[in-house]
Amino acid sequence: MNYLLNISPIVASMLVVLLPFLAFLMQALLGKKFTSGIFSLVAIVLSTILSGLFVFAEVWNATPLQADYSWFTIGEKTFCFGILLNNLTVLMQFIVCIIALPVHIYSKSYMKGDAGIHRYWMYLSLFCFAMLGLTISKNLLMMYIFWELVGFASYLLIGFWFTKESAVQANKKAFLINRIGDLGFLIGLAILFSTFGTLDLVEILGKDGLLFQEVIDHNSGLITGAGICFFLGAMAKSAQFPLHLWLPDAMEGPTSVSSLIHAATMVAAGVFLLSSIFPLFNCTVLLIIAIIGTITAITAAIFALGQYDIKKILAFSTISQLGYMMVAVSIGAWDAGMFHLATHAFFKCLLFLSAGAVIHEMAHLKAHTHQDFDPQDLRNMGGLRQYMPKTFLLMSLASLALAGFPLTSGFLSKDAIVISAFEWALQQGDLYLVVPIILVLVSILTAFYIGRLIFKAFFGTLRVNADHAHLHDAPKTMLIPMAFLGICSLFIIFSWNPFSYANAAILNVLVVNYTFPEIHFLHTIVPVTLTASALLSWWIGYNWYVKGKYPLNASSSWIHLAQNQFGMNEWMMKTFVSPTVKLGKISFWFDKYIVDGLVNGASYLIKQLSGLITWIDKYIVDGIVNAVAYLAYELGNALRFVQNGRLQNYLGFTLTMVLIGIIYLILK
Amino acid sequence: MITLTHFLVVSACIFCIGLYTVIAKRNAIMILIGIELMINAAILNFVAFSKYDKINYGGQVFALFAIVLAAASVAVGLAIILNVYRHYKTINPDNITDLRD
Amino acid sequence: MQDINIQLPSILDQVLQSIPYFKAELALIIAFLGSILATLFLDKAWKQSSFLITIIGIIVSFVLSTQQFGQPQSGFFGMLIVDNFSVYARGIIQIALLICVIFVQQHFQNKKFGKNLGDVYSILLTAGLGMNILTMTSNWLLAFIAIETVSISSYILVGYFSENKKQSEASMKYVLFGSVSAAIMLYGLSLLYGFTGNLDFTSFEHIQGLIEAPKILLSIALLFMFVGIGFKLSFVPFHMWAPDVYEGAPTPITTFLSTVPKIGALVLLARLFEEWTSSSFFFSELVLILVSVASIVTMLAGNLIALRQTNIKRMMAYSSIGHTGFLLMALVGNLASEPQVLLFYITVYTIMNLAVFGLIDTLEQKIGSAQLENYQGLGKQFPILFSVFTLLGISLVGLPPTAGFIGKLFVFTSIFDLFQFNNNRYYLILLVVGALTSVISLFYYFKIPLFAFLRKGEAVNILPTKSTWIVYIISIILGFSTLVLGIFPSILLSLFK
Amino acid sequence: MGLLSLLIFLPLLATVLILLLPATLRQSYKYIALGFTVVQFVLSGWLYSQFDNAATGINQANGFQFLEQLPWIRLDLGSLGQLEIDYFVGVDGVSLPLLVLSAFVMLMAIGASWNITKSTKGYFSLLMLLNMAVMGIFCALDFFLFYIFYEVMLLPLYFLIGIWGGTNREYAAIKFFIYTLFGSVFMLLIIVGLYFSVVNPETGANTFNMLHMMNPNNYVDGSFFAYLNNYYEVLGIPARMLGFIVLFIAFAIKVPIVPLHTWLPDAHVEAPTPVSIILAGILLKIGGYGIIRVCYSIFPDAAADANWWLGLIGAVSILYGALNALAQKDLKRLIAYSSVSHMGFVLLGVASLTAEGISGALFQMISHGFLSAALFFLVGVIYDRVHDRYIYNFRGLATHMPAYTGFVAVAFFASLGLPGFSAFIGEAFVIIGTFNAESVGTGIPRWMAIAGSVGILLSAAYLLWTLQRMFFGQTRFKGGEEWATLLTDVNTRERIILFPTLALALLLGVMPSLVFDKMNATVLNLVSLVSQYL
Repeated sequence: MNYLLNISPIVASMLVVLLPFLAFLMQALLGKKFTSGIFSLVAIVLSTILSGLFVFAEVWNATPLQADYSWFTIGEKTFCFGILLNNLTVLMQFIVCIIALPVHIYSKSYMKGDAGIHRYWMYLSLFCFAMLGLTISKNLLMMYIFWELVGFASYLLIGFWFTKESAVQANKKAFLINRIGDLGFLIGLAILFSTFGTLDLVEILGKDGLLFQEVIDHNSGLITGAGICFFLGAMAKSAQFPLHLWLPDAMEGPTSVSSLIHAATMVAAGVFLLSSIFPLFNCTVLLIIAIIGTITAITAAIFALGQYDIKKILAFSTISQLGYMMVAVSIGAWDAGMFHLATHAFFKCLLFLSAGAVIHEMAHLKAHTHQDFDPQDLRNMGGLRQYMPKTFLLMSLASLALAGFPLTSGFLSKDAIVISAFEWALQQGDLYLVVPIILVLVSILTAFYIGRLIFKAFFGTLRVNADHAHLHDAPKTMLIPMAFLGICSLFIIFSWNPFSYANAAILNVLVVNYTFPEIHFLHTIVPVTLTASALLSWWIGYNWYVKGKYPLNASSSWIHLAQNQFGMNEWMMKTFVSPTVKLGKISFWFDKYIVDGLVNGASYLIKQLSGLITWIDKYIVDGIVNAVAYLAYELGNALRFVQNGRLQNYLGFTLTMVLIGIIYLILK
Repeated sequence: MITLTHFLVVSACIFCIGLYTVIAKRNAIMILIGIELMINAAILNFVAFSKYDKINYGGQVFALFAIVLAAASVAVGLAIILNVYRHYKTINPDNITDLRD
Repeated sequence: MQDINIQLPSILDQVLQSIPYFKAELALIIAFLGSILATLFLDKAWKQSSFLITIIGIIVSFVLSTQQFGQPQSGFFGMLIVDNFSVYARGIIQIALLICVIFVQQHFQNKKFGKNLGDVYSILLTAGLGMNILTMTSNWLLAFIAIETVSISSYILVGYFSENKKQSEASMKYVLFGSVSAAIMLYGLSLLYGFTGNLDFTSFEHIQGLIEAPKILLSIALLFMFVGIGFKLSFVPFHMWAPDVYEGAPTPITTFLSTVPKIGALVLLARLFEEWTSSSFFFSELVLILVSVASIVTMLAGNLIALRQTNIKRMMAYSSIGHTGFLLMALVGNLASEPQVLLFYITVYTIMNLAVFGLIDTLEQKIGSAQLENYQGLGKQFPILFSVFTLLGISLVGLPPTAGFIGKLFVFTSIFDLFQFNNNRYYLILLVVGALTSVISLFYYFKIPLFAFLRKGEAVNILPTKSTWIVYIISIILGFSTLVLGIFPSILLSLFK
Repeated sequence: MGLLSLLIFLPLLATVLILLLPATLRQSYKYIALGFTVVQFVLSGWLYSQFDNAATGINQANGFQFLEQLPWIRLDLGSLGQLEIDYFVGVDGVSLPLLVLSAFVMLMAIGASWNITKSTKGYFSLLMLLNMAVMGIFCALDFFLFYIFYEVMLLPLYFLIGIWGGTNREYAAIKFFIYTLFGSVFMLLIIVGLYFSVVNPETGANTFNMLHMMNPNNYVDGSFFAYLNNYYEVLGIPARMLGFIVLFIAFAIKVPIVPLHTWLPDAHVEAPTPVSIILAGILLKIGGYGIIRVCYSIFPDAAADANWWLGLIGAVSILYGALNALAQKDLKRLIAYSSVSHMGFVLLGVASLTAEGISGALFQMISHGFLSAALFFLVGVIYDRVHDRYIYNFRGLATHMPAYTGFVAVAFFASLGLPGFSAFIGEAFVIIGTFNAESVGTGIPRWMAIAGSVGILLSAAYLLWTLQRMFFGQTRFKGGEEWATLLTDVNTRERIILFPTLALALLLGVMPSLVFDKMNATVLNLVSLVSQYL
């Protein structure tokens, strides 16, 4: 027994990865007959326990461990199965486990009764395997393999309801856009391989890694190219502008999947990748990352304003938050990025699960009342607070975290990023200030749109006719995981000090040397500003979305005030909200028709091109071949012409030939 | 004085006449006659050249053999043409074109 | 007169001494006389007597000629050359002739017509005689006589039966075309004689005369001379008669025409070519160019026209024209190598053609047609026959593992050797065209399996004829021998050492 | 009789046996074929297990294993020299995996032909004949022997396509034949040229031995293909380059490359499923094998000069094939074009002249071997049932035939290069190797690697699109209810064939060392052979 408990972290981490794979295999072999998903559940529970007790606890804040097992040799180069356990990787692995576990439990009742449930468990386990494998890969080739497998699992899960046309379109789109990123990754690998002759992370990026040897010019075009390529990979996976298009569409998948894959873990893999290979990036690449990250953050936040689909709002929110993390990486504070990744994973997962609960109920309502409405549309909701108080509570908590309200985990991590960004910008120069300012703006917008979601969904009255009996809180198997995630969204999990990220455990362990000095006053002013602006935006939102709907209901003494407020709202709406919403709509339109149109246009163009090439192939390339054959045939036919059966023509022909021969010889 | 050149010119003329007959005449018998003319032109050449070949008289021998062979092939030719006539009721080669591409 | 009287005894001595060298041909002559007599007297008692005599004559002649192996001699004042080359060639001719005779016998034995088959045997023997002589001579006179012997015999063979319109037409075209060619050749020979005063084309005087001759007239003379040989070999542009005659003639006669006469003419041309191209004068270059160009054009024309044929005999006529081009290429290649390459190719060609025509004959007897579309779907009915037919097609194209491939390989090899030796672009064109036409030829040779195997057709009624099986068996054996020779070419090549 | 001879001539024995058995026993033909193929497969597995990984192969006879050398034709051709043709067979790291692959694909093909009813005697005997030729090609080390097997291979294929093919089979069969023959007759001329240029150092005779042809010391000075004192030019092209080009074209037709590929879609579309399997699984590999074994090894100097163009052709083939596949509406044609695209990687990898690239190319050949075979088999499954392959005639097959869809999805994802499957290893290392080429200095620019990787993207596009169009969505067939009853899910026989194939794809994807270990020494030797001329 003792022996069993003494498994080394390496073995444990391998088990963590392999258990879900085993579950996948079992589920695949058993197929339809087996719908309970018990294998997947047990696997993820064990994985979580192992990861927590034997990996995270052992390695966290201790010496990194690594192990190599020879995999194959090609030419003179040997590739290894490598496992790298350091603070970063064990953290990531643990996060994945700890998120995946509640989602699994949640799915148990959420997906109950679905015809393809056996596939669901199979795919989910496959995903967990790939994601967990991704986290601890030491070799970039291995990481690439898991990287693509993750995308593959995501493809399967998005298209889970494959009879739905939109789902099938969405998964194709997701896979193809991810493929673009994968190609970037692959070319990045090729560059690294041709520069260093190995793909081992430690050999390249470790303390005396090849990267730091003098022969390597860190600013050479090749290294820049590699950085851009890897970033391209991260862009696709982490849905950075303009490769973010697949993520909103990916909401076609089951909500539990969205929460795990498209909110908490897989999309964060890009950030994780960039953090792992951070030393590789030079200034040029980092600047590009910063720009892209900022653009992503702001555009996605604006897009979120214009959405009515509850899941799409969350999807855009995810994109926006990923932009935050990218900025964190680009300014060198990748630890802050990872911190935000961790906190974001919890509260965003919770948001999705709550949204799932809401959608679940709305869908039930739809089924019971035989009405035709979109259960995901905010405009059909309202007043749900009364029917689903626990869900409301949890979702509000998550929203607060998302908005970065004090006492939540989001507050800490967001502050960490924004403050670092200010510090970085001040050091770099004035123009760079655009980045933190936009981040602040995004933060305000974030608070606003998430407030809007909450207000619209949970306040007011239900906007569809309903037999109220059918609306109630989610069952326990769904609520418990949500509650767990709710607890994890609080500051205490990450830091004993609710107001300063300086005490956050993650930041203290992932020691990163910032290139910029700490500026103290920012540490108070930024949180205060952010919190205040969030409150302000909520107040506006509350007035606008909740109060604004009851102007006539209030007592007369309040009317003026209400009217004033209304007037203010009007003003607000005219000068701020309406243009913002409009901008949101316009930019969504832009996103949908221009950016997405470009994608569609490109695919249209490629289809046309392929049509053209096929035409060429058929008529020109093959045409030439057939023409040669035809020519030979016709030449033979022409020669046959002489053979007309007339003897004297034969003689004449023959003698003419002789004559021509004679003339030729004479003239020669 | 009749020189070798004269013989050669005459034989060339006969040869050409024969050739013309072979190609132009629309009658198989006439073609045979043309062939005879061509052979005779050659024979004339042989005999004329043979004057300079005192040792072997190769030319004259050749001429003799050629006459014999010509006769033989003409005989065969005539027989065959007769046969053709039986089948086709014509000996105009232009009308005998069952075998063609 | 005095001179002659003195010379006469020695001349007679010489003639008498030379007779043994002529044994094989004498055997043929005796068989010829014997078969005529047998036709007249014995055939009434026993139908096959003339056939038997013919067979025996050919076999005896074969045996006698093989005895001359390894003893190069010349007789009749150098008119007759008995060397190994001619022994090989005559061996091939006689075996081919033997098979032709059997084919003829099998083909006609069931037919009811008023003519006597014995005459055909005797004529075949004379043709064989002519061929034999053609392989043994370097003298224009003898060559001309031999050619005419073969030609006249062939005319008769084609025209003898006159069963239908087509046969008579074929024979007329043959005789007229042949005679014109012979006449032109004769004129050309007369000019050559005039330039050199000598009829032996290997002799010093002859070559000396050619060197001194006026170029224009020499060109004319050479071209005229080529007309005659071209007719016999049927290379372009003297090929026009071949398709019509091959199609019109009875199949066994076509078999004969497409094989035996070509061998003799080719041997003659080989001797001429070798003798004349070994020096570097105007006429030798001319001969080389003429043969190369003829070879290239013949390969192209023959194979291209064959693409569109629907009658298998006609198609094989064009195929044999194409192969003539290849034979000419082998002849050019003969410059680089011992005659064994040429002989090998001739043998293989003969085997292939005999077998193919044997199969055509068998099928003609069975289904009464030589049209390709009538072969439709017959592959199921005659699987072995068409498998062998396909094998022969492969061999004719020149694909491994058949003898046709080895033959082509050797020819390419020898031409390549020449090319490597003097970098003449004609050789390169020969190689490329030779390779290219192999590809083209695949198209039409594979029409046979295409129709037989790939297309579906109704089962045909087999005509009630007996005893085509000898032809069939011979063809099958010959067909398989191409496979065996393809895998073990040494069997044949070691014979030609 | 050595193991290799046994491997080569076992099928011939089967052919003879099938031909001799009377038609009343026609049910036994397929069992005979199967039995012999199984034995062959076991034999090849034995060879695999006995193979010494350290053998370097390529140009040294002692680097080959299971060597057999028997004098076959010895002729004195007078002035043409002593003709020396050997029965000379052996395997090295390049040929061994392909040999095993061939045995495996043959097994699949036999399995796929289980339901053939039309003249089974001819069918199975031709199949076995083809089997012999293919094995011979991969083993032959004498150029003459190689050529003979190479040509012999064509005939059975012609008949297999021509007799058992689809509606337009005559055209497809002859087109295939003519295309290949066109390449190979000119190859014959080069073989002849090589024969004159190379002498056997032991006997002094001219030789067809490929290993002697790979040694510059065996060339006669001043001969047509000599390394030294070679002034031969044809149309301004030096002789050695000419030889390389002609041989390359001969094999490239088989690969096939753009623009010499047009026989492939036709042949595939018309061929019966088992023949498609063999065609894609084995025959295309012969092209790649020939390029490595013949073009690069015998003409390393010319290869070093020409490899930019080869890389270009490879890159063009990848993109061109993929774009064409995108536009196809016939499923089989789509897969045929995808073969063009995937085989482009082989060419690109070989041209890169890096150990990674060439290994990747070889691996890609192996992987494409059974993946394309599996794909064609899968097409055959629905074609057998409803005799239709038009993509738009099917919709929502996933609900109707779930197991089939599962197999298709796995096969599709495997061939679009999903990690974990073999195609990924092949393609990734071709890309990595090609990218590395510029650093090593083999003359292949990096953009070709990027172009190749775009091909990977496109392959995902057309395969996923097909998946979406045919398999997902609501079930709807052109043939309506009738089709719905005909389209039954994969049966046990089909599972037995598909499962090991896809499992193998997975196995090799996870453990590429199974192949790489065998070929590493050989590939390194090849690289060093060619790169000395760079």
